[in-house]
Amino acid sequence: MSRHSLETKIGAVTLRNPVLLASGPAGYGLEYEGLLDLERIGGVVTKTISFEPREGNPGTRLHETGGGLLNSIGLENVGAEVFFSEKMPALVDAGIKPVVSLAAEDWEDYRMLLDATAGTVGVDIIELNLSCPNVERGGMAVGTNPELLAKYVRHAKDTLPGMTVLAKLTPNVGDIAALALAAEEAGADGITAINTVVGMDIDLAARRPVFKRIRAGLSGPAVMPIALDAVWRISRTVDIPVVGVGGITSIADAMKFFMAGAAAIQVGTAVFYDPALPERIVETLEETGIPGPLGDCSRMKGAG
Amino acid sequence: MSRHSLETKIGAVTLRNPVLLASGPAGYGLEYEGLLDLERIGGVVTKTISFEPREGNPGTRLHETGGGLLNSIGLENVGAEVFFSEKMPALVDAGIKPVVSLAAEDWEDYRMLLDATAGTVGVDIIELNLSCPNVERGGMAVGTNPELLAKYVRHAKDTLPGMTVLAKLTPNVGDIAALALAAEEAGADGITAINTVVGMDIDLAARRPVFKRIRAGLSGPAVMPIALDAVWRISRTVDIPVVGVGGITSIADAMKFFMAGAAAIQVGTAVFYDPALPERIVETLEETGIPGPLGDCSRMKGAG
Amino acid sequence: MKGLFTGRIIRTQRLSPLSHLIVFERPRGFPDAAPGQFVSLRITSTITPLLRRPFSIMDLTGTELHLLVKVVGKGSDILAHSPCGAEIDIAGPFGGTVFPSPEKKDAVFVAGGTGLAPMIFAARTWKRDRSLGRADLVYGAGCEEELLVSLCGEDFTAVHSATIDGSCGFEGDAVALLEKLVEEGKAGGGILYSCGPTGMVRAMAGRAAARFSRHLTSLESVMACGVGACRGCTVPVKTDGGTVLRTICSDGTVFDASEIDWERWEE
Amino acid sequence: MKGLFTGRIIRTQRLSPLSHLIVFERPRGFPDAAPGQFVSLRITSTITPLLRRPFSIMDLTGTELHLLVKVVGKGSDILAHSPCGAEIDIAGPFGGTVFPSPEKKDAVFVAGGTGLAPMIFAARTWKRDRSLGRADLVYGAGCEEELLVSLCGEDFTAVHSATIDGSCGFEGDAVALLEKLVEEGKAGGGILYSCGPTGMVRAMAGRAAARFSRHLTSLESVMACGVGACRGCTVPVKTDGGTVLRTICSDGTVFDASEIDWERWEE
Ligand SMILES: Cc1cc2nc3c(=O)[nH]c(=O)nc-3n(C[C@H](O)[C@H](O)[C@H](O)COP(=O)(O)OP(=O)(O)OC[C@H]3O[C@@H](n4cnc5c(N)ncnc54)[C@H](O)[C@@H]3O)c2cc1C
Ligand SMILES: Cc1cc2nc3c(=O)[nH]c(=O)nc-3n(C[C@H](O)[C@H](O)[C@H](O)COP(=O)(O)OP(=O)(O)OC[C@H]3O[C@@H](n4cnc5c(N)ncnc54)[C@H](O)[C@@H]3O)c2cc1C
Ligand SMILES: Cc1cc2nc3c(=O)[nH]c(=O)nc-3n(C[C@H](O)[C@H](O)[C@H](O)COP(=O)(O)O)c2cc1C
Ligand SMILES: Cc1cc2nc3c(=O)[nH]c(=O)nc-3n(C[C@H](O)[C@H](O)[C@H](O)COP(=O)(O)O)c2cc1C
Ligand code: FES
Ligand code: FES
Repeated sequence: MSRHSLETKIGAVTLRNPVLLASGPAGYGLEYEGLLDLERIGGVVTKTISFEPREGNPGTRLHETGGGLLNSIGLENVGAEVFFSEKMPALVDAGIKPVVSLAAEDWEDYRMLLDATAGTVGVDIIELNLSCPNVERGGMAVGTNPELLAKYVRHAKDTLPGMTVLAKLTPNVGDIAALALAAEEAGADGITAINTVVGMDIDLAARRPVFKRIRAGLSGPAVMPIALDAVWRISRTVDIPVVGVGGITSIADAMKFFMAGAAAIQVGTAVFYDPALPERIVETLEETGIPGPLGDCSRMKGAG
Repeated sequence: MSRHSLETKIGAVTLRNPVLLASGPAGYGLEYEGLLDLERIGGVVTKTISFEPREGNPGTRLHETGGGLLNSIGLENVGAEVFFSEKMPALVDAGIKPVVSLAAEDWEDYRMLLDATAGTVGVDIIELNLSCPNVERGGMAVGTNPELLAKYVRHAKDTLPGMTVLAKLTPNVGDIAALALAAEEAGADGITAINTVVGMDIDLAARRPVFKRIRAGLSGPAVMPIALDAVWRISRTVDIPVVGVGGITSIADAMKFFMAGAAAIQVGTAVFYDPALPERIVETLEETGIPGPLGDCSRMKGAG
Repeated sequence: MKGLFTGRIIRTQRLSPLSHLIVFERPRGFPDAAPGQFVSLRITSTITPLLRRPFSIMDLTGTELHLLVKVVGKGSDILAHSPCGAEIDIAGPFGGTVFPSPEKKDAVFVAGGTGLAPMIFAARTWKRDRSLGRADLVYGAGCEEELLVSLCGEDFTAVHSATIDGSCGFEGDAVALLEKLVEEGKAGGGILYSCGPTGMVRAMAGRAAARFSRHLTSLESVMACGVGACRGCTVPVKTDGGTVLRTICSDGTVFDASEIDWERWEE
Repeated sequence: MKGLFTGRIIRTQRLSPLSHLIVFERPRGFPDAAPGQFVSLRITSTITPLLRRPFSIMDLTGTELHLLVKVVGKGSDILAHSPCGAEIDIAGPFGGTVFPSPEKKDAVFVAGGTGLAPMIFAARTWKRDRSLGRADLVYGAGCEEELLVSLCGEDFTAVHSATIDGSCGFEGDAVALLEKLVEEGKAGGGILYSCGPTGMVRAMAGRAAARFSRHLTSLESVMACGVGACRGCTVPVKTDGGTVLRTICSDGTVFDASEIDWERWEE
């Protein structure tokens, strides 16, 4: 039987297929050796790096909720230098396509990080994690403000000519499609949606919040309807490709994201419990082809 | 053993206990006869009514997701006249405390609805459902705009002197605490949080969104961390009581809401599968008392 | 009056690759029920599945409650494979309208798939109280394997079977077979009782049913509360002025098919 | 090299009201493992529990994989009550550091609760390769019922038991008992091996352990990936410059207790 080609173009980059590991759960890619065949998937969005190494958050970092996972890792990462000199080359050597995820605490940090990225051979696609708290904005995420978001995206496009830039959005806003539009207008080559949803939990016995930082990020099956809605709306608002992520737990879930309008998908939390899922999705896509997006069933209206 | 008194004061009203049924799942209250002892609970927030009767949305109205339920009922209701002349008196006769939930499509509707409410004996507490799409706002919910929300709350307080007014907020905003503050400043006696989270799902076989209106409202265990976070933040922002709702599925969940700062709680989706839960929560509270709110563990910071 | 009960499984039988007979001990205090009523089961105490699952009562004796369960997803799968002795949370009986017994004793039943369950309950109930004479069952399933003839052999005077793939009996669905029987003068008059996929009932309502005095059908829908509170299972019913929405769970499950506004009913 | 396997349960034994021995057929191709390593089980294919659950390897023979499972929540409950024949998704073996065998053959093991499992694996492994001489187990549990003496009777030269409620053996926890033994000159020197609740290891690290040449401990934490990718299970480890975060799942599970920055480790 003839197998479908799954090559997927985003900006100037062609991925061998549209199935990626999401930033964070994917680590620096090689940790899953033996559990998942990384050469079979379209690429790995590496753990978000900042310019300097970061320790992340103290206290409990993971906590399961009904159908979901709260995490408060807090962007622990090795920093740009170690990442570009050690982690990335190892990934590339192993035949894996890295999508480099970047974040910054403030503008100065951001500029240095982009400069470090500019100097690195082999990086042709980055994902800007615009969901992390920003110092200048009093801890608010860059991704909640259209002007700031546009400024960040534009600077990446200016500093890194030819680089394919994905803007990863947070769902913790009133209208995620408006932010996607701001990113597109600022020159983003694609939108990744969604990052985690803000949530919290309480440790009953200890009578305190589970997390030191109190609020954490919700992922997994619980957020899948929220992510699918975001992808649906964004893909009807912008013309650039949308990369769908949030709660994908089965092949069926992946298909739904393509139908909602995603050009590619990422698997995050599910990799923890079902590391073979990304490969199974690729195999199914090879047999069936990538499902086309649904038509515009009706004008968008509010929910009841 | 001595039983704790659970009397709970909200505005000018004293509830026999702080455990309510949430608007929507509760219907008009009496439908659950035989399944749950309504006299044991603090009250029933009746299905949101509008001035005129409404048919609600066409097509599929319910759909299960991972740990959650999407609904697109679309505010089907009998209208103010039938509600106040038939449904409410029946509830009161059965010894049940009604909290009357109100919503309007536009300002004119809203004024008529409040006038109809003003003329009714026996209503001393209402919940304004500010989460439904509003015609004047191009389908956006009143509850997403602080000025509009304040205008609605203020008008209710002006039209209904002495009435206890709860403002029920939607989580589909960037900062729900800011909206709670707007409601408090406009005179609300309490805040109910949260209404459903916007989400969607796709019917793979039919290749179309599950719901005619595409977007629907997510409830159940999946949204519990989101609701708990909202209650935590709102109760640290306003001085009026907060009524917590969203994903309460167990006695432990209910306790967490009180610890997060809720003065009362509502059970929605869980009533469908575990109608005895509200009573069990009341029984436990009678034995243990209502858990006090947690201290301000630390300053609020963004999630990682 | 409806209530919450715990039912213990005392017998199970695999009837086909997908269909299972599950027999519960009738819970103490479980009320009497009539054909067209259903129970709603909380299949696990975890959140998968989250909602209760509705199943028609296939039989209710002094000591037993019978359900016919077809595996179509997670909930039905867990239920169908629950071991004897398992205790399951059962709410019910739900349903505000039921099938009335036939006026002139003879009746034609049309069942598609697990729509068989309420038809069996009707036939058994009315045989017990002697209100049923000749009982013809027109029964369709996807293929021979899913045709549960062993289950209904004794309850009907004649079973007319149809399979979509033609592997057994008439090739086609129950509606086409009913039409054939009507054309051949082998069925018609009296009340037509039906239960099955909405598509089947819809097709029948417009055509074959015209040859019967009434067509009463037990409808299905995704449900949450089961008691008329959530308005999740509505169906448009014609009235003088236009249409009103009725709930399948509490205004039904039994409706006069001619009163349903099929055009406005989009599932 | 770690991998994904399917394990079939071939034997289970209820050891106490809460603790169960679960024996899997060693999956084909399952790699050899060493004391301190663990496996991570996907207990159901539903979303409750969502994440895999980590369990220390208690024994791994040519044909069997033994786990000690204490019921503390949904996942352990389902696992502990899975029937023989059940097939469960097992990932592993995980863990980048393991317990080295004792330098001078004699060893003292301290176990709290299910921390017993890796201690048993160590004792059995080293007995098999003759690297273990006298083996003292200091073992604490909440009450007599949860003291699994039947399980470990043969693996150690002596078992010194403690129960919090004093229902059996020493009244107090394993740390207090260890201190008593040390004071009495009945334990000390060589490597101290431990596994148990973090509170226990923490208490021990500061006190009794000082009388041993090293204190190696297998740590626990909530985990997601199990392979060092998610950074969810970190522990601060002292270095020259200050502290670095190490993952328990892949930089551990075994750490030198003196290198852990206990003050900075807030769970
Ligand atoms: C009044 C009534 C009587 C019924 N009687 C029987 C019966 O006697 N025997 C029988 O096998 N089935 C019967 N059903 C259908 C049965 O309820 C569904 O097959 C079951 O709920 C599916 O659950 P699941 O978890 O296995 O499937 P899911 O994985 O949830 O879904 C599989 C399919 O079932 C549909 N479905 C899901 N939830 C419901 C629900 N709450 N109500 C109806 N459909 C649903 C979905 O739309 C989907 O198409 C009846 C349904 C109703 C409303
Ligand atoms: C390396 C390692 C080895 C372990 N070895 C054993 C063993 O041999 N025998 C044994 O019975 N237990 C062992 N545990 C603990 C075991 O993993 C937990 O008891 C189990 O995951 C609880 O799952 P649950 O669904 O039953 O409980 P939950 O309902 O999820 O939670 C109950 C308690 O367990 C804790 N817990 C939840 N998830 C995890 C997790 N992924 N890791 C650790 N703790 C968690 C929670 O914080 C909570 O306090 C080990 C843990 C680790 C990290
Ligand atoms: C433990 C964990 C760590 C994460 N770290 C990052 C990160 O560093 N950068 C980022 O952009 N997203 C991060 N995410 C978010 C995921 O990439 C993804 O957007 C989100 O989890 C939703 O997808 P999922 O439900 O498939 O996990 C993290 C998620 C988890 C669970
Ligand atoms: C079927 C259904 C109908 C609902 N209808 C209303 C409504 O009419 N008015 C309202 O304010 N909230 C409505 N809600 C929202 C609930 O009151 C509640 O805010 C939300 O479901 C979260 O709580 P839960 O997770 O406990 O259900 C509805 C929820 C469901 C599931
Ligand atoms: S299922 Fe709730 S009204 Fe019918
Ligand atoms: S569990 Fe993911 S790093 Fe240890």
